[in-house]
Amino acid sequence: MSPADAAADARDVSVELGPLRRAARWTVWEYLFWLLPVAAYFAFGDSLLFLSQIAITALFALSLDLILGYAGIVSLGHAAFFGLGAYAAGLLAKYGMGAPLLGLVAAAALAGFAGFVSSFLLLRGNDLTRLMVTLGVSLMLFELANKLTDLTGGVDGLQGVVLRPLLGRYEFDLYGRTGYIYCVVVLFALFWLARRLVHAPLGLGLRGVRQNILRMPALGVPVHRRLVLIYTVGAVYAGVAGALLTQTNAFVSLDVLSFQRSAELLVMLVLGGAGSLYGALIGATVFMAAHDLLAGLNPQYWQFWLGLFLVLIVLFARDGIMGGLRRLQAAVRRASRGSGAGGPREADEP
Amino acid sequence: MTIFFDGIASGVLLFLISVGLSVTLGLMNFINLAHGAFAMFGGYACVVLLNRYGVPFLAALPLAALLSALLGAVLERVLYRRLYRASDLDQVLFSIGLVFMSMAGANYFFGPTQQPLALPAFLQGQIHLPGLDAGVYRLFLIAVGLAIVLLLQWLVVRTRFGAQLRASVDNQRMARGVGIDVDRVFSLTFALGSGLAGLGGALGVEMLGLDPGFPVKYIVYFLIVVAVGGSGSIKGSLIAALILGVCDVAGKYYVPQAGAFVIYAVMIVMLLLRPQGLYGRRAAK
Amino acid sequence: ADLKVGMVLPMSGPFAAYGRQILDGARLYIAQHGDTVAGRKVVVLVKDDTGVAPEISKRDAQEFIVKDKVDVLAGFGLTPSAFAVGPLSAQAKVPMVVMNAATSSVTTKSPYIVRTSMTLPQVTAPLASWAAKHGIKKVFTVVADYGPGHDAEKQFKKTFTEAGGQIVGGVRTPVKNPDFAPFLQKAKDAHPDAVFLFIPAGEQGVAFSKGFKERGLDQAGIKLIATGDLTDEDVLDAMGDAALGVITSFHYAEAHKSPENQAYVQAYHQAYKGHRANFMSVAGYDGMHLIYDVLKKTGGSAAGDKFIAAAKGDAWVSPRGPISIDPATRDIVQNVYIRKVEKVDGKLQNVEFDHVAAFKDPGKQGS
Amino acid sequence: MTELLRLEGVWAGYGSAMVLEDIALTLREGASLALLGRNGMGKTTLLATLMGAARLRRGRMWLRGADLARVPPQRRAAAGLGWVPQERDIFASLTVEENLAVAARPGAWDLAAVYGLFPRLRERRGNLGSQLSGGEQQMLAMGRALMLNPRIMLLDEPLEGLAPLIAQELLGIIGDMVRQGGMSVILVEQHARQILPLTEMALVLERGRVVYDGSSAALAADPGRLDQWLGVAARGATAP
Amino acid sequence: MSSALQTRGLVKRFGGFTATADVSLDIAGGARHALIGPNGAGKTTLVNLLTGFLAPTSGSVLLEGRDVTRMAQHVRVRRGLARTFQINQLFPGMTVLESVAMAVCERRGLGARWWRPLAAHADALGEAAGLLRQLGLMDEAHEPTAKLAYGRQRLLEIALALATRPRVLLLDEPAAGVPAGESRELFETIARLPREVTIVLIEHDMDLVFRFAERITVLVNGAVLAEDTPQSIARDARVREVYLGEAADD
Ligand SMILES: Nc1ncnc2c1ncn2[C@@H]1O[C@H](COP(=O)(O)OP(=O)(O)OP(=O)(O)O)[C@@H](O)[C@H]1O
Ligand SMILES: Nc1ncnc2c1ncn2[C@@H]1O[C@H](COP(=O)(O)OP(=O)(O)OP(=O)(O)O)[C@@H](O)[C@H]1O
Ligand SMILES: [Mg+2]
Ligand SMILES: [Mg+2]
Repeated sequence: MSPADAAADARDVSVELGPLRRAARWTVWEYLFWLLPVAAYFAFGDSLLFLSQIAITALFALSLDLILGYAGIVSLGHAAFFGLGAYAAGLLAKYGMGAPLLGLVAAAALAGFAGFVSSFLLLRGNDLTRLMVTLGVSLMLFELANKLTDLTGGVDGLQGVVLRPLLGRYEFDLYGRTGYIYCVVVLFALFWLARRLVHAPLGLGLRGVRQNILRMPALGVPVHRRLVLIYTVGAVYAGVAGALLTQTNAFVSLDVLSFQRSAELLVMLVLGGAGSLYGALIGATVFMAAHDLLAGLNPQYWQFWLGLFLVLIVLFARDGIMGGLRRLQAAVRRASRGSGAGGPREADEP
Repeated sequence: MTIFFDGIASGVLLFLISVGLSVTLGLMNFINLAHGAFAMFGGYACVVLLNRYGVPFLAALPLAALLSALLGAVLERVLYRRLYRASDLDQVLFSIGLVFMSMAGANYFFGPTQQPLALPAFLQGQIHLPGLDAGVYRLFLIAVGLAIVLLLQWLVVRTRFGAQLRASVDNQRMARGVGIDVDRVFSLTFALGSGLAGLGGALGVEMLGLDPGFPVKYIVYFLIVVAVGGSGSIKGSLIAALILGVCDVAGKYYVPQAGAFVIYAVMIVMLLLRPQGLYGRRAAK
Repeated sequence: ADLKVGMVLPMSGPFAAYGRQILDGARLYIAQHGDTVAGRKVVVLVKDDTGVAPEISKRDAQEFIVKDKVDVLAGFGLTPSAFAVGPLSAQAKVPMVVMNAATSSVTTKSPYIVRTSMTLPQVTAPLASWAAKHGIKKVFTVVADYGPGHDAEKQFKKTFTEAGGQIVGGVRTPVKNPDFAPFLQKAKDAHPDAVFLFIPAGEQGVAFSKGFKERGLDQAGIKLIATGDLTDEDVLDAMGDAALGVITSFHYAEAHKSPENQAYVQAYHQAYKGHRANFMSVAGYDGMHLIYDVLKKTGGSAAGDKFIAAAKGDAWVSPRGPISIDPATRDIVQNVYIRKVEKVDGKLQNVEFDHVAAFKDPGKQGS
Repeated sequence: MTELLRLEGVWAGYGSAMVLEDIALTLREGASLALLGRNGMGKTTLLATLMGAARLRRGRMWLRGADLARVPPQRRAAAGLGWVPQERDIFASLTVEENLAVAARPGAWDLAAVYGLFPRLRERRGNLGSQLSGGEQQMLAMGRALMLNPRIMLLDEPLEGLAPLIAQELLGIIGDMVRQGGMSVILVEQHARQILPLTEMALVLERGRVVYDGSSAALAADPGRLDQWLGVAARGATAP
Repeated sequence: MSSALQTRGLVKRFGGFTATADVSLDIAGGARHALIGPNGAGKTTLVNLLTGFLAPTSGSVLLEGRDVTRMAQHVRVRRGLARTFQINQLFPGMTVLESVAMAVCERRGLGARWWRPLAAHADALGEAAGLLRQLGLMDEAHEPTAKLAYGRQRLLEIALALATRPRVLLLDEPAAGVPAGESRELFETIARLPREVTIVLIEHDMDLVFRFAERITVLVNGAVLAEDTPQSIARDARVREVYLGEAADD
């Protein structure tokens, strides 16, 4: 026992834990939220391929949220892991190992390994530096995949991806029913894990890293190890998302590694609001839906309207949609209580 | 020797199209990913002036810069100003939104195709010296680049305006407290950054082409230069651009198989060696 | 019921010009020939796939099939889109008219695919033969470092060396490339008779040909030869006088001399002010022509098997010259022309001076 | 003597939160005021309101007869206010010398005079603001305000973090400024006993309201009230 | 008693400027040691060198007899060396309890646990709550740090350091910005720490220093000018000349 133990012996187990417990508990809103994909299955049965792509992108955004929203690592190259996962699953399926779950595991392993290795490049430097290093890594990977045409098919894409039925039983059908259910189940499972993670001490420590990375070592936190860990986890998630895309499309194209994909992902996450998990899901959904809707209405100039939408969001709802919702919620609560406190709880510093 | 010269010219071109960002991102700390949109605006302004109004090239360049600066000043007044205090991520989202709008706008007004640009005869061709074939336009770029560096270096480092700008970025409230007109300083600086972007865009049309995809096509290069040079350092940007240009050109000439990798590899290595950039004086926010 | 044609095209992003041109061509055909064929009203639906984003192409096509219940899929600006949608067409037995996507193997991805554009080997091989025959002994190749570039390089080398020519060197240039100086210098230092070029049309083509002149390669007696997409009428004006003298091989030129083309070009210019007719627009035009032909033959049915059976062997005179659909491969058979960029009435044009008639895609002979 | 600064019925705060309520005060040309109160009572907020950095909700302020509320924040320095904020707010990416010169206005206080007062700053003149020790930052904040050659110095706990020797010197300087009457001073301090002897007037804030407005000497002589408002009596005679 | 913290010939240069000039210190276990000196003398720099926040140009640091010069900050913390910062280094978006619980979890080796929610780690939370009670921060346990008044934030700064259960604690001007009344309470809390805990204090308020310290080191221009008992330091003419002035007159 260290000498200072005596000081802490004035333990007080009776501290009020209500707020902490509440933060970790599932709320009604969350249950309702997860009913949406179920409802969508019945409401939009004609667009299931699109819906599964939303689910995949949401998972991808979730993976970025883990590293950006919780650990504060800005990345403009997250597509690297997405792409690795996509190719891993695609190549396996091309060479006869088309069992979907096997593809997921392989993609997770490969992307995770790459994330682990590249995370060591990110330990020093400021945001801009990290942005550029992640970007550089992913661009080099892109060029590599582009050059290795024999392996990857280059810009023409990887063909001959043949998938076995899911669990040996469910074929991927033209309507995309199997694919959709598959994607949503994987998304939910991984979300659930991520949710546990961020409410556990690890998640708390990561928020600490994001808010004040200088102070953390002085509390005995091995910051580097934490960054490596979460970056690897993020890469695994991204890899799984990539594999899902391959499996629902039966095709891999070079653009899984593209800069545009990374950049768009960042936009989606920021749009939804970083650091709340749900922001990632909402951001991906809203962005893709808006994109699809606008492109449908105005195939040539939809970009203008999408851009306008983003600009307006920033002008009128800081911290993305989740930030806006939180402020709305706080306002409603204040109004209903007459007055009083209750600002946004997770108001991390800018 | 010719390769070295080409590398320098290529570096100066990189510098010219990025220096505006070095001002808005580096000095003002605004993550202005819409930099390329201002550059594109300058490019279109130059092309329109040349082709539609027959303005001579040497006059069209400063005019394009001026128009871009005006556009920058207006947008600063109505939009950017509200976002100085927003988080980095909000600034990213906002400026990407502007990029989308500008791309669609350019598509609407000018169509999706490349814009033609004919240089005046005296800027075409090569000068042949012993051991060196120097493109005239490349020489011209180098001259303009040097002029800009000297001008900016003087403005930012030697004048009180530069100090006032940095003070305003560091702490707006206090800058007002000591009597600095922060709004004016920001407007002027943003206009300067936009003007430089416009000038870079106009100068770049000849070598980079011009179509509505311009703002995203070269965004990576802008960012590389600023990151490697160090936020807020004009000198750093120039040196970074030169190193990148020379490495890129030499790499492509001598090891063409690795052509695409050279610039990224150089960037990553330099950033690992100097995480704050060559002349980085502080973390970007 | 209406005949729904679902077109998947890049309407935004870097390839937006392609999408617009293909669509313009297709719409021009409908405008000229009435919007009813075999008793069915033709309705064109368009979805934007933003360029190289096969998952979007696939989802667009899937929604066309299951939601809009289209009869025919059409468009496809880029190869990956066509590849991604191919299996869908096979699974749903929906005919798919490819109006650009130029990689040779596209038509093998579904038995219901038919192509009205061209293939890359198809326009590359004739250039190599022509060069070998016309005093060009040594060639330096410059191709973009990606699949199509590799294919073009391979095809050119093969045909050219078989015809007795010699490749004195070559480089593959990065797909994103702001400066061609080192490659041009390398080409110049190799002292070839000609440089064979294959890079994405657009700013790269413009930059390359400008650099070619600036660096004095033309004065050194080096010719620039390329596939015709380099001097596509759509970018030709942006290239300016730097393009003069470039020799290309291609299946269509705005300046092609035939009554069909004259009528076509005139109608096109009238319908779309300020735009030039090019190979993209013709592919869309001919694609629509094929659909009309087939429906007349089948009496209004667009069922996959019937459609393809009727399409096989279909032949007509297009603005580009006589063309037909190869019954074996469902690919297009057409004349390939050798052209040179010249000024005609103050406008840059690809002027044809030689051709190979009824040329089939050599890419499929090998496989 | 002429009136320099007058506040009437001032209510102010941040955003929608009100911190100051109904403040009134008058300051003659050349006079000095001790602004006292416990933590969080609104001292800093009052200075911030004068500088335009907090929101004036109600009431009026005049500086030499001119309506201060109409002067935008960036003009208040020119109007004669020199501010040494509590958190120092040094410009981190400017060197010491640039910090001093960036907004200097002509007058008795120039670089040489400030360096004379704080020789330490001369030694560190090339350092960036972010590379200064805590105390050096405090000196720099003071020097920067002096370089504006203001009519009123607003000093928010200027002695905090200064070594005792420097603190004594600075107190001396402030005393001189007050005595010579060239510059007026509003001085916020935790250590009331140190500054009451230097100032003529004192103002005590409690929960954003004025609870004492009168002569410093009278307040210093009233340990009971000092203890009640400021909790300083217990410090006894050991105060430095 | 054996020494808790030692330095040997410690030097730190920033470019051409020497902030720490050949400092050799020996601080005994359980000491109540104060570090004083003029502004810019290098006190904060010395703390930064001791904790590994800065790497020395030359020289070494020994913690309880073992050379830790090359050790990362967090390893030193795990070996019992903690500090507070002159300028608050807190987590503005976290509540007070969360901040302290985070530090406690880390010390208990729970920092990488990712399965059970924080609320389920009752022991750690209990300990964190104990610390808050000890520093009188219990009422604000669930307040976000950003909303705390400055003085309260200084207390949290200390609570975080205590959460690592240090055997050596370095306090850099803990009372700066804390009003007179509260700073006294603060020092009483510090004084109540177990005797075995070695405490090194930097402070410009001589009143507090002389009341608290048993030994004092005076730094000037990066070098040690004197080290002695408070009484002798107060009488030392050199110290009076460069630092104290009349402040030591009692
Ligand atoms: N930026 C701010 N936003 C909202 N409230 C604030 C802000 N700054 C201060 N306050 C609140 O205003 C009140 C007065 O604060 P002020 O800083 O004026 O006190 P003070 O008397 O200067 O205290 P101290 O002695 O600690 O410096 C406090 O309750 C504080 O919480
Ligand atoms: N990064 C740096 N670069 C250059 N000089 C520095 C740097 N950091 C500190 N200094 C200088 O080192 C000297 C020592 O600073 P330090 O913060 O240790 O002083 P201190 O004794 O804590 O003073 P104070 O009592 O004012 O807090 C100062 O003069 C400071 O200007
Ligand atoms: Mg205050
Ligand atoms: Mg210090």
